[in-house]
Amino acid sequence: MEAVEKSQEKPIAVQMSGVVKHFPGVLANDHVDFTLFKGEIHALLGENGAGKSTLMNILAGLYRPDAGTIVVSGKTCTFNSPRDAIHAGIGMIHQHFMLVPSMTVTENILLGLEEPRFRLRLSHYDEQIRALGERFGMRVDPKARIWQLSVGEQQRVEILKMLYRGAEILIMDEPTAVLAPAEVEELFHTLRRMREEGKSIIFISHKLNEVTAIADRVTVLRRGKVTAAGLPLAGVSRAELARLMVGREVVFNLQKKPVQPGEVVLKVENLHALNDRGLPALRGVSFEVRRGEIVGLAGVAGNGQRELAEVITCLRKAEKGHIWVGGEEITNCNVSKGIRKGIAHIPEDRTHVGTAPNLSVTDNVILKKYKEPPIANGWMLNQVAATGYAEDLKKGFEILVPTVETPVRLLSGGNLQRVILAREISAQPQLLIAVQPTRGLDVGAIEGVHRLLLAQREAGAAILLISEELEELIDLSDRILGIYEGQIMGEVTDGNLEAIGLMMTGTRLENAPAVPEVRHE
Amino acid sequence: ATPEKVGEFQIPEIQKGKFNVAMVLIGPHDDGGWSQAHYEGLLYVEKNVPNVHVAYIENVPEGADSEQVFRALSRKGFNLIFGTSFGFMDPMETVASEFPNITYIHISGYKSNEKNFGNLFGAMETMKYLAGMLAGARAKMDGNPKLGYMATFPIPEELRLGNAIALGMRKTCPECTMDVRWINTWHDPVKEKEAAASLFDAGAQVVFTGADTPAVADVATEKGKWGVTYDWVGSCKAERCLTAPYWNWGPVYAKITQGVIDKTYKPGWDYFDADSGGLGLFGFMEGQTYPKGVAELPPEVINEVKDLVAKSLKGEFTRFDVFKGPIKDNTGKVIVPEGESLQQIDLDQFPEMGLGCKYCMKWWAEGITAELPQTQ
Amino acid sequence: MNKSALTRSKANWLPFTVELEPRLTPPPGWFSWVLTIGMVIFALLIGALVIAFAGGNPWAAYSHIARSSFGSIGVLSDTLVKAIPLMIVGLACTIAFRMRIWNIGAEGQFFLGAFGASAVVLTPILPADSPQWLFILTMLIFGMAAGAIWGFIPGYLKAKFKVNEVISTLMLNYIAVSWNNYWIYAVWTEGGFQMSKMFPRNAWLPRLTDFADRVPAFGGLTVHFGLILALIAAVVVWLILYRSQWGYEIRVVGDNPPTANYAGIPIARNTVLVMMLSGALAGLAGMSEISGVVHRLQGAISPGYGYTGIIVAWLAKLNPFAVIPVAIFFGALILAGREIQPSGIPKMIQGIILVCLIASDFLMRYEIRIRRKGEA
Amino acid sequence: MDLIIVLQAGVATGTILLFATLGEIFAERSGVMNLGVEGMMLLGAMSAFSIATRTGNPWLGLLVAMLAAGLISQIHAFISITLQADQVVSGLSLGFLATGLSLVLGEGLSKAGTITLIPSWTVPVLSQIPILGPIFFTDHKLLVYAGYIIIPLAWYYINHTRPGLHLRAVGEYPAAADSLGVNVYALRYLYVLVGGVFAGLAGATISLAIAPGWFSELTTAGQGWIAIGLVIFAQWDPLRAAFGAYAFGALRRLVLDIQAPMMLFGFRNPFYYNPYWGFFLEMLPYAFTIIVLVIGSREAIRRRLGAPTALGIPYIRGERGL
Ligand SMILES: Nc1ncnc2c1ncn2[C@@H]1O[C@H](COP(=O)(O)OP(=O)(O)OP(=O)(O)O)[C@@H](O)[C@H]1O
Ligand SMILES: Nc1ncnc2c1ncn2[C@@H]1O[C@H](COP(=O)(O)OP(=O)(O)OP(=O)(O)O)[C@@H](O)[C@H]1O
Ligand SMILES: [Mg+2]
Ligand SMILES: [Mg+2]
Repeated sequence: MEAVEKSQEKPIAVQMSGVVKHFPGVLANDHVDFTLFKGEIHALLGENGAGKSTLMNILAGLYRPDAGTIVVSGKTCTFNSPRDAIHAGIGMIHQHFMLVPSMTVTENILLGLEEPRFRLRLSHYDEQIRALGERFGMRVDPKARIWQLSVGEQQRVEILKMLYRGAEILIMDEPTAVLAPAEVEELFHTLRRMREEGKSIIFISHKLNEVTAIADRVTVLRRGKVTAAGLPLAGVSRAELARLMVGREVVFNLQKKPVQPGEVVLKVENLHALNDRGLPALRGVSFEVRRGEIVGLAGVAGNGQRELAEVITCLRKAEKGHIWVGGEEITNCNVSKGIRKGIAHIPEDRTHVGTAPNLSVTDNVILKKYKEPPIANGWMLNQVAATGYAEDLKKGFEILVPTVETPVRLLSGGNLQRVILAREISAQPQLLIAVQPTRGLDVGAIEGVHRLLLAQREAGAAILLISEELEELIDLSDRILGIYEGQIMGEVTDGNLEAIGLMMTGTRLENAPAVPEVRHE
Repeated sequence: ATPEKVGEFQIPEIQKGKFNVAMVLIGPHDDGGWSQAHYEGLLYVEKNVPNVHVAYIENVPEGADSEQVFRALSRKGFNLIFGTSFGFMDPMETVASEFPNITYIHISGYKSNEKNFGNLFGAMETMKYLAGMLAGARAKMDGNPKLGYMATFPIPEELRLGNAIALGMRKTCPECTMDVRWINTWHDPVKEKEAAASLFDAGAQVVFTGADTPAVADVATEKGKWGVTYDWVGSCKAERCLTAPYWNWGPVYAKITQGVIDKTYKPGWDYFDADSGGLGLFGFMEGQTYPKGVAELPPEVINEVKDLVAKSLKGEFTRFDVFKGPIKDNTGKVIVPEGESLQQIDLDQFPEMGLGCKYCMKWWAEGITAELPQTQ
Repeated sequence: MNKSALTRSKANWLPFTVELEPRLTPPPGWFSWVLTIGMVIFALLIGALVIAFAGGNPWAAYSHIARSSFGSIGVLSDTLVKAIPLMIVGLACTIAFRMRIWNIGAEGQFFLGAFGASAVVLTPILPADSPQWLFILTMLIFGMAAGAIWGFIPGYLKAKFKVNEVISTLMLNYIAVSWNNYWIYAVWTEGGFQMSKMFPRNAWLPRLTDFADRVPAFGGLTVHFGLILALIAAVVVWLILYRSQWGYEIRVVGDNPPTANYAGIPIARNTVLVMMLSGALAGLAGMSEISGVVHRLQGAISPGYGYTGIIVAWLAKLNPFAVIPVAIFFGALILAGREIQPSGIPKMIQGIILVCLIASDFLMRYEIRIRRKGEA
Repeated sequence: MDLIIVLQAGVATGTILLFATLGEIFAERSGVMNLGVEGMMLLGAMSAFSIATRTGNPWLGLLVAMLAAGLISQIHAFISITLQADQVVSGLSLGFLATGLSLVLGEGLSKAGTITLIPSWTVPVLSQIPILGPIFFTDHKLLVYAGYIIIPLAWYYINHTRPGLHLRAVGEYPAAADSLGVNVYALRYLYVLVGGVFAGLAGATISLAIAPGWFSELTTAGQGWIAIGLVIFAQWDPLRAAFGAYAFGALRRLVLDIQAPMMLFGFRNPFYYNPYWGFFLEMLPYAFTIIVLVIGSREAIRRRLGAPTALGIPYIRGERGL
């Protein structure tokens, strides 16, 4: 293998050609060709919904392609199940970790193996796994149960799982999305180490800086089609990559009217909150949002953005600190009071939180209005008014749907997002919390959403925009705050990318609000 | 044993031009006990009364459901309808008032309307008494003078039969005692087995059942003790079945059916004794041989029982001879003084039913080691 | 289901492939009903096969079922009597299932409703000569309250401790039966039997037959005022579900709890309230059965209405008005099935219908695509 | 009342519950709740008895019972796994179907009379142990002893073997298992089958050993439902299931035996003077199951012991997460 490494002509590890995959209503992969060399880190780049995960799920044996061939190490393969792919040396680390929370690390790693034949002597395997981890510089406790581990540790388990299977080809679907910058560094370290051992790695991301930092070559997908196949990264500009991804120049120039920020609408002071696992997620957050301004919150996923949005919208309990909206304290109020106070919320996960999939468009748009006349009528619901309201929104927000009685589960992502936006914005909120409002939307839809947000700003709403898309933040926000590990790192008003990057990686800017040491409760 | 052909279902319908008789059963027609005895009585009617067509409905719960079933049968035009469980009484009374041209015979109750709703029961206590004599002798012979009585509900009927057993037992085995378990069901074979086991495990040598199935004898066979089954002539098959007091409804039913056809039957309250041919004690009737457990008994006991059976068939030994003073209850109190006998109303009434019984059936006879059931 | 999982089994020698795809547009409104009716017919065909296999004549069986449940005014009335509790329990389940609360406990709530209503008569809460309207109103309130309490317990446990309601309601069914039994056997027993005394006439829901002296045609028609209660309940449930804010909340919580939470809808409170309403409705069914049909408290008041109601609700696709015809259909099956011996046939047909209908639900979400080989 | 006798009888009748509960544990551990246990038991009881009367061979009856119940369980598997229907409704309707089928096919069987039963046996040495000997090793049906062997095996299988690991994974997080090549669908079918086979065994245990005979629906008399409750009581653990099953069995018997003695622990025995108090005793196991549910719902315990996370949720490959 060493010899092969050194030769210029790298051998091909995986060759996918003409891969087609249909989903009902979408062509997720449209004759995709993809070549992976041995011993390289190959980035797969693309917008949301470009088909990256689908392509890799096919390679990992989870989906069967409608057409196309896969050749692994010179052999044509048909994968009927992940088992076949694993046999061929392909391991995939999914974006959502495929780990059983109640089981130990070792049990998770042994899952699906043919060996041991029957009896499971865990202590024996614990040792093997510890040793394997050390070889690649990943420390984990084999006896720990998954739910006790941090996200970074869980990812290490995922990698170990594949290494233990002797995977030569490792697919990582957006591995950095959930990692803190320090953990990203550690991961990259491990990846390089594996490359040195001759493993091939496919690294999916839509983050250009990471791709340039770690990958050797890149394949770009756009709407299921390859726009750049195996481009060596050396010498490719980020602008060029962005163009390949999005399909046009990304010089978004929104017509942002200058608006004078008015009085303070949202005031957050020294806010503390825990995440789902009971660990501190917000650690003394303080900031303000005024009428008519958009404040962006930049940060790597998992640094407390979600918790912040939830605490402000009363979905999560604040452990400490205060929140005022429109001058009234709403700390730990209940959700419906928040809604009455004029807080609108575009949730991060629109299928899981934010819509009732089997209910109609009408039922979904009145979600926050059903207790107000004219839709409310005493204890009754005025169905006529509700339908009329839904029809109005359908027109006003250009929701493409046959009738307002259609269950929203049948809507496309963009239209679903429009339903949510229509509902939240039409309430004419004084405060709008928008979390990843354009995730998974296509470019046209994104532009539409941006326009709506700006229109709200002009209409005098205070908007807190939480996004991982820096371009979006820079385009829309009047001020950008950086959040890192539950603390505000500072504020940027001039769209200075470098400063934002610093904040996101944990550097505190001078203008950062001091974390009060003495708590005045 | 080969089971009957699977399937073969029937729907009760009348046959035009025949006299149509229907029967409503609380359990399955082949339960090996109470319901089967009635069912065979019905078949007897079909065979022995000319121009009769019969049908049955099984597994009918007491109460509202049964009322609807009786009404449905009446609407179909059956001429005579038997209902064979105590709880069918009120529904039958109701339906009888709606269909004055149809005759209803209820088994084991006490109501009748003197027009088209009659009641029928028999003096099973006589046979239970005789079986009690055999059981007492058996327990004595086996050196374990303990009996068990698996009773269903604390109603006068069950107390009456239990007391009859105890009186018989004391006759052949004065030192014998009898334990009681209430199972609160007529038909639940699994529960019957458990209760029987409970009695055996608590030391009983012979256990009587008041419920519908021969479960008690199966358990006895397993435990190497003795069980006394009930209701149906065919119920005493198990190896350790001592005997079975049973009903022989055929002749009684045939007589009533003929009477209804001839318009000579006057629905009222009928209570037959052994001389009607409606009662039997397994092993002692014509054509039967003694079961193993009886055959081993001392000949004088066998002869005594045989005599009494013969007398009862002739009408010389009746329920009033069974409950003839002096009778003491299990607290030592004299219930029926010397020279007196319980009257019919005493046999099937609790004092709180308010129908004016003098002695009433609310006591446990001497030798029964149980508290009186608490009712109201 | 992912395509690959379903089509894996497809045969390779066929000239076409059968594929299932999730529907992207909802099927037309009539589709669901056509499918349902088609499936019922299909199920009846399978049932016919089994009947034939078991030695019966399917055609005779089915025509008999039709005749003895819809063949005359009289049997129609009986069918409705059976359908009334099914309707009300079906509605009880509908409202709970709409919120995705699996109330398997309608049976227990039914018993408690019967208990509560009986307590009015037997405790007694009202003197026996109270006017009928007062009796019925009080029994209604007590029955529903008792059912509501029985619904509150699992509702509260689910809201507060996330206790799985399938199990808790199931366990409470058994507790309810034991509870009722205690009262029937020990406190309200009539003469030791497992039933209370008959309620006074004033405590009966009016029946058609009660007006027979004025309209002779009503004689023997036992369909009672509970039918009106059931229809009112259906309208109320429909109003709640589709026309009220609370019903809207129920539907949102049922569809996606996180969204309900996000919209400020109190899930815990609604869980408790819906379980209480569901329990109250099941209790109403118990009250209506006790006061309209049985007229006394006893053990056998439900041939599994609580469980059949689940099925009724489901087959009615949780539509309160559809519950009415579905309940009538099942009422007919129970009623006519009772007459078929052996008594297992109707139960089996119910089972087959159910299994077919539940399986067919799949076709509401997926469409079958038959593609010729080689086509994309 | 002799407590040893009560416990001995409890072990015997508890064996029925034990088998049914173990089967349901396997099914639920794989993520499929099957509420049709009662019906499957009935089918098992019926076919076992039917075959035993026809052939005179109870062991053959046992085998056929397991096959029959296993076979019918696959209807539920198909509807809930492949067609993704709701498991609650699907299980209930399977119960209806199986019950009806048993009643129809079992018609006429109750007349069959006495048959050869599964034999009893007293374990030579073990039965001499004081207290435990008479309770566990004296004069029990062979099936009861089979139960003793199956309990630790089931526990060991689930917790300490590779197939057990896969079973747990499929019930906890099927997507994870699937991504590693574990065939989620096949395993779920398999364990629903196992559940059916055990339910059939439980039914056969009634009709061939514990309460021999065929008595229509009364044969099982609701024990299938109790088994479902026991699964929760046992927190999906075979060892606790065994404890629960035997305890339930003993309680059933206790309700009868406690009517007998006049004094209980030096007090007047209320169950003697008023046997109806037994109804409150009957409530106890059910109330206790609910209490266990409440205790078990505490988050901390749930994480490790509680319900399989994916219980009741159809697995659809390609859908995100759980
Ligand atoms: N299981 C599925 N069923 C139906 N449609 C799907 C499925 N999985 C993906 N899609 C659709 O296929 C397209 C490609 O999705 P894919 O997940 O491959 O995108 P992606 O590039 O990984 O996006 P992201 O960056 O958001 O992860 C999308 O339009 C998506 O909606
Ligand atoms: N089974 C499915 N059916 C329909 N759409 C699906 C399915 N699975 C995924 N999708 C859609 O495919 C798109 C990409 O899905 P994926 O889960 O890879 O990304 P995501 O988690 O939404 O986004 P990100 O990776 O940016 O966090 C999303 O729009 C998602 O809604
Ligand atoms: Mg993604
Ligand atoms: Mg993806």
